[in-house]
Amino acid sequence: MDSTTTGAPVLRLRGIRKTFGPKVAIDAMDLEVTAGEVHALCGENGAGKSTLMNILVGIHQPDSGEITVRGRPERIDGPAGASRLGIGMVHQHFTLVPSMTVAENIYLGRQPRRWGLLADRRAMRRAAGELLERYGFPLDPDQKVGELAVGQRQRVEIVKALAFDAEILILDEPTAVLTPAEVDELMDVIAGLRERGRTVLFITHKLREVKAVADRVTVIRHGLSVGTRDTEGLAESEIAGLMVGRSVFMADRRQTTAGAFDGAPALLELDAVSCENAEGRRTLDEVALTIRPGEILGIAGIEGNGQTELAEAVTGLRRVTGGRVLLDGRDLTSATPRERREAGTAFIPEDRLDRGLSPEMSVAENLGASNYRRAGLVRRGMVSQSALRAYASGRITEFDIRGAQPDTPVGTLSGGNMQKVVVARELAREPALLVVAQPTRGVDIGASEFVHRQILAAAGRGTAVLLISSELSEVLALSDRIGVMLQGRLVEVIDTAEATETRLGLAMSGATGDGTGGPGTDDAGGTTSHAGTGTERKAAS
Amino acid sequence: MSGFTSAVLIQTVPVLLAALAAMFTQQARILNVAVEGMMLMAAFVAIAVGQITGSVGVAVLAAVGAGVLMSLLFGIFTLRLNANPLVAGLGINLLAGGVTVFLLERVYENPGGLRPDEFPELWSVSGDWLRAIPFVGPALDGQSVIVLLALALVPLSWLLLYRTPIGYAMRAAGEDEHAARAAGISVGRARMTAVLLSGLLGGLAGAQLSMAALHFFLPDMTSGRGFLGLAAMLFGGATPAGSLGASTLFGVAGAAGDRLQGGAIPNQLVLAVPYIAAILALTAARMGLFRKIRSARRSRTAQEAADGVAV
Amino acid sequence: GGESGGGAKSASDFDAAYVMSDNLGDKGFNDSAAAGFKKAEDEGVGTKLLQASPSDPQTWRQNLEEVSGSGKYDLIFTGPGMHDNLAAVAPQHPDQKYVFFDDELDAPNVLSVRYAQNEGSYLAGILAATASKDTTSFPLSKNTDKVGVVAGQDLPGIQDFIVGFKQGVAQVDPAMKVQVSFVGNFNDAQKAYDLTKTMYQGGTDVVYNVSGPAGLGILKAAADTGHYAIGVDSDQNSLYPKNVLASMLKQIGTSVHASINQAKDGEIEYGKTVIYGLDNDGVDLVYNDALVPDSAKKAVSDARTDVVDGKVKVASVLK
Amino acid sequence: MTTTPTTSTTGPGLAPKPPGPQGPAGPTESARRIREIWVSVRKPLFSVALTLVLGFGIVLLVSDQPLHAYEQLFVANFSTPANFGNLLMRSAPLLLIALGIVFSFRAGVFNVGGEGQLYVGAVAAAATGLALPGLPGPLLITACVAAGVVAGALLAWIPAILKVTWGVDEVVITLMLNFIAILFTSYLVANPLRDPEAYGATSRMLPEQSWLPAIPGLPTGNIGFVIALLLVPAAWLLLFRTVWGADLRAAGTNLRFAETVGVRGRREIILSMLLSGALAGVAGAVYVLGTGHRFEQNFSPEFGLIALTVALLARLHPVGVLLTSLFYAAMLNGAAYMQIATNVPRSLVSLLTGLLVLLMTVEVRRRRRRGQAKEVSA
Ligand SMILES: Nc1ncnc2c1ncn2[C@@H]1O[C@H](COP(=O)(O)OP(=O)(O)OP(=O)(O)O)[C@@H](O)[C@H]1O
Ligand SMILES: Nc1ncnc2c1ncn2[C@@H]1O[C@H](COP(=O)(O)OP(=O)(O)OP(=O)(O)O)[C@@H](O)[C@H]1O
Ligand SMILES: [Mg+2]
Ligand SMILES: [Mg+2]
Repeated sequence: MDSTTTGAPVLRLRGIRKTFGPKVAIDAMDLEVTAGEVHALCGENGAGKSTLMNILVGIHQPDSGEITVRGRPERIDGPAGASRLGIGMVHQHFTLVPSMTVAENIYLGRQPRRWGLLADRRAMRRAAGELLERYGFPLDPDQKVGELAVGQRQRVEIVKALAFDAEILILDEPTAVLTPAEVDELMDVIAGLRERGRTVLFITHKLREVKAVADRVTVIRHGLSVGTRDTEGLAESEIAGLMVGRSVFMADRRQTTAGAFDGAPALLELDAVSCENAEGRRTLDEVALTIRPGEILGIAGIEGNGQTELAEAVTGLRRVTGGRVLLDGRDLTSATPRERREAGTAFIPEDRLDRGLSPEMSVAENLGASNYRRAGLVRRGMVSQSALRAYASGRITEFDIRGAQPDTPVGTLSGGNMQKVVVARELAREPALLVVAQPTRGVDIGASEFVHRQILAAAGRGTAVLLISSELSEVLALSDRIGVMLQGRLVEVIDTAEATETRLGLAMSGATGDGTGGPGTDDAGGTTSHAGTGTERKAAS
Repeated sequence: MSGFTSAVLIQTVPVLLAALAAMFTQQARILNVAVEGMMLMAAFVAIAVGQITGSVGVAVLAAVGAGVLMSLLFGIFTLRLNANPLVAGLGINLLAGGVTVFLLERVYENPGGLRPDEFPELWSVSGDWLRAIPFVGPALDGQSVIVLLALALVPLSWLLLYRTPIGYAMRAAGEDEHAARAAGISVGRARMTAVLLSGLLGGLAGAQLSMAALHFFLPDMTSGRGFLGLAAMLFGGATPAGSLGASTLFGVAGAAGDRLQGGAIPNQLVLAVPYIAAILALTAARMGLFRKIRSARRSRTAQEAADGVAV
Repeated sequence: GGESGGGAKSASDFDAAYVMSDNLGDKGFNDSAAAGFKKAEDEGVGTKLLQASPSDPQTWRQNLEEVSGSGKYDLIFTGPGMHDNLAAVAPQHPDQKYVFFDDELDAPNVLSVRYAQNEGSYLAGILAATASKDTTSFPLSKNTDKVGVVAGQDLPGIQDFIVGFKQGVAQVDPAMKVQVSFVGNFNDAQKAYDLTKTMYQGGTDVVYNVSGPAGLGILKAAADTGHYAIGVDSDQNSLYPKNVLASMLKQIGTSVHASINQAKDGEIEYGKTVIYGLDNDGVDLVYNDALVPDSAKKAVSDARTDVVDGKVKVASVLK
Repeated sequence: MTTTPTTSTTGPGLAPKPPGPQGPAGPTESARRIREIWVSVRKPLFSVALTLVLGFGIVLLVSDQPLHAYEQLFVANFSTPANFGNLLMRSAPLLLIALGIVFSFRAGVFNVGGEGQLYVGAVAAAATGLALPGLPGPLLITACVAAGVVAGALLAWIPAILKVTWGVDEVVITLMLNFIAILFTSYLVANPLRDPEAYGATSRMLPEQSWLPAIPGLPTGNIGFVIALLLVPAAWLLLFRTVWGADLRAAGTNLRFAETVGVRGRREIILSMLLSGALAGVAGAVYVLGTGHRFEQNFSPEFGLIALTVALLARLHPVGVLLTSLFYAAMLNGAAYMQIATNVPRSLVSLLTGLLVLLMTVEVRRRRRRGQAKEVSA
């Protein structure tokens, strides 16, 4: 199997069409994948990438079209069928059961049996251990998946997909939730798979990754393939152009001179703010920072180092156990989220389906939430429906929210367009302080660009911005200053001009190169950042 | 003492079976309020069939079959027709009440109940080995097979749930539908299996109720035991051992309540004891769980549970 | 039940309707009444029995209004729980005649019929206490000086049974204890069974069933544990012939049949109340002859004579 | 739709802009509304039709006059003013409880405790009426209704506070509280409130000035129904046209979202439950003041349970609740007329009700599927 000659299509799709009710998700899709290649799929949010891959593993059935696997036309009626054909998939949203162990997850739905009835757990554990070892993943087969970090979970997903000798592995946006170091490791894993003769189909919004690992790339737009190219010698801008049908502005570095905000009064000031979880462990440890009007403070860091807590502490969604939060000199430490919003805070949360939106409610109501009075939609105590609809239509046009009518339930929009709804709602508040977490996670380049522009524009109007992102390029592109979070502490704050990816990367990992950080990281962090933290501490006190 | 233990046991078993019934569906993420109706239907069929055939075995099988049939109906409505499980379950209960009285009225021309003059005795189990079991042994002696079966079903359902592929499938379908589907599990089938299992157990509960001691059927004779089972299951964290513990607690509350009767406390309040116990127990369990969740690493499902969005 | 299917009035020369606040099949009040109607029907009377959910007063009212307004019935019977409804409806139909069971209403077109369940229960108490003491004639007794009542719900009508029973027990032995438990409803036979078993385990010799349908559980518990019980409402002696000593009956069917015949003959005095008690066989204790020896019967019949003669007044919770 | 580069770098203004290309215009707007309503009612209508057909099949089996029976089921309700009044009185408690349920369900709280809240509302109204016999009518009625409101709301507050504080499942708590409330009220009516003159378990009769006046022309209908009717538009406005309603629905669909945009989710959940319990309490008070004139131990044929299905069949919409509760009331009362006029047994009605409840729910979730609807059982 491994020695399939290159050039022979292992997988061929012809005229695949898939509709959801009136919505055409995939129009007439053609795709050819050569055995042994790493094939990237790119396209805007909602272009139909995930849907297409779900068809390949039998989760969806196409309305029409033909799938050929190794030259034979096939009907794939479910993940089990796909697995029989040697197709495995790692989904965009993890498909692991947190309460089950790594081994149990890998063999979920296809456990080896004992006495015909019981699942043979010993065999599962042993086989899982062997698999993990074969792919070089240092994981304990008996550990509960719920206890694993995101990157580790993804490995479980990959092993799960490969467990039954999947020849074709589909990865749907595997890097969206990974840290830079984890992304690099994943790229190595993919390269390793290619060496083992596997075919990899790989969806990503990050063109750098396409260049780094893919042999060929197919771009999808509006459910149609707009072309397949060799990545060799292909410019990122060319892929971007294919994707959105125009050239895109790629935010580079923000052109502010160092020290431009020196001396300006702070809008947001955190004074040794701490949070604890119920076990008493500090998830946020005496964080001190200031942001001035018009300034963008970027926070880089590996996920789980207190960024979420920081955002929630500032927005009042998490109780702080120590320190003070000051907005424009006002002590808001014990203010509720509502009071903070009234005081001028806006928040674009990291997970739009979790905190950002109410999927079942309409676009208009999601846009209107918390803005009704502000936007003058309340007449005589009642929300004027015509005004609300007009308001929503205005935002939809202005923010180019695709596929949305005021009455459309937000949950049916694609990820990028959902994100635009959140951004539109929060910016409509003309906030004094904007807290943004992972603003472009899973968002296509066109939409990312748009969101970036909006953030810059808000700062241009004098909004102080706290930008949290695990995407170093994003932080570097937008921030005036950059702080790094490590184990709940803000270990370094430097001007963007002085920042490089390497320097930030080192600070993020505690300079030991060990992603999870070790006990010795404090000192190491100190050595790279004493200057930055020093000034910041001074500014804060 | 043995009298009390045996009273507790008798009161525990129907609730335990109902709890186990609701547990399977709960693991597959369906709140099963229909256990009450399944029990009622089974209780009726047990007597009706026992009267005709004179055979205990056939009667029990028929009762279980009736429970399964009701659960199938519940499953079709909730899983195939997307009915809200809460309302569909209450609808099943209404239907069971309606059908039993309707049949009593049309077939037996006695809407008040069905009491055959002759009814076969449900097999009971006794023996020295049984009495030798510490604490519960003497109380177990002479109990119906269903009582022993119910107790045996606690480890058996644990085995089914945590050690068999179908158990894995049900739990996965309940915990993360997408994950289950991606693993090639037919979520619909897994859930349906859970629902049918609950019908089986609900059927046993009904058979125990009408066949073990009474040998007759009365309309509404389940009197909320299915709901108590549901509460016990939730209190027990939807696990077999937890369900056993919680059902036993309710059994103790019930038996103790019976002994409080005739005392200074008004009888209506004594009768409320198991329900009050259920509320207190559930709250206490959640308070404990809540603390655990808050201290657990922040995962999304846990957070949802803490926020009371999910059960 | 006997239903004449809404036929026109001409189908029979006398038509009677019974508006219930419960269903048939209670093996008690309604079934007993239904037996009376059946007997009348066999004699050519048109009858219509209207059941209703016991927890739906609005339907009771609706049914009463509907049959009263239809003008089809020569006599309308109604019973427990209907006081307010009848009080509202009867004056609106002054030409319509009513018989009101088990309660009282002062209206010119209503005959009220009451049953002295306290008197019947008094006899049950005498028997229970006698059986408890006399262990030779009643070998299942242990002379524990304890008897009990397992009742359905805590309702005035049910309390009337209980006070009568207690008085009967006290008549035999003032020191004897009477334990009372409530099932909470009239359907949960298993609960009745459990409560009764608990009582027997606590040393009670005889339990009196005041639980309606659920009372079958009481009798079953007596049979399963080898104790005595006293039945109620219908003759339950044959259900468990080794354990049921007697049954306390309210002869509702008899009174229904009698009322219909009196009405046909124009002999009813509306606006009055008739009390069916021990003196006119409206309530009675029927023995299980295999279990109750003549000595015990004698004690009971002496007590009955005292009540009929007015020497003993049985207390009642009802006015 | 071609993609156009977004050039706007200026901040979005707050004033509503004139409607864009897809903005609604006059006639299309009303057409859209009509279509919307049709879409929302056609599935419930289908369920009703299906139930009626199935029910007819059963009546066909058991009755020799199936047509007459079915005619009675519906026509008799409208044949006399008295019958029509009965119909309204039957629907009043359903309507009130179901309106309350709409609020709690919209806020994401599955209040199954309507029955218990109804009972405590009724008993509180009765107790108040008996305690203050000297008050003039309007004042006494107000006091009784207020007592019902408070009692119902208090009972609903228990599961609400348990839910927001510890995430205790409200379904089971409200179910258990139903049993407790009914036992508690039966204690009251057997002891302090008992009418020693009465043969049944009822409270003493309330003073006559507390009885709700009849609707003119409908001797059997009282203004209790009018109260309920007026609450329909009020509930609709509150739910769909006020910011509070939007907040409540936000909390019901995604609590974490609600919290994030500054909705006081916990507060809205508690408020919705208080409102829900209060409305069930009003239903109890209306029953006592309007129909029973005293508290009767078993006065409810599971109004709380039926109201639950009314609310869900109505897709948690107040207008739908009005129509649906009238429909159910017609079914329930019609069944009684059917029994009087034909030989169809009463038990058929409970059978049909069960069937109806089941069939009705089939459509309920359809709409919840859009978006990542959280399941009831989740
Ligand atoms: N189950 C569904 N029901 C209705 N519409 C759906 C469903 N699944 C996907 N869609 C729609 O189909 C279109 C394609 O979605 P898909 O998830 O394939 O996009 P994608 O290319 O993977 O986007 P992204 O980059 O955001 O992941 C979108 O418009 C989406 O809203
Ligand atoms: N079941 C119904 N019965 C009668 N009218 C209804 C019903 N459902 C909706 N309508 C009408 O349709 C219109 C649209 O409903 P509205 O947008 O107010 O609520 P909805 O769409 O039901 O709620 P949601 O916010 O959950 O989508 C309303 O004006 C209402 O009058
Ligand atoms: Mg996708
Ligand atoms: Mg996406």
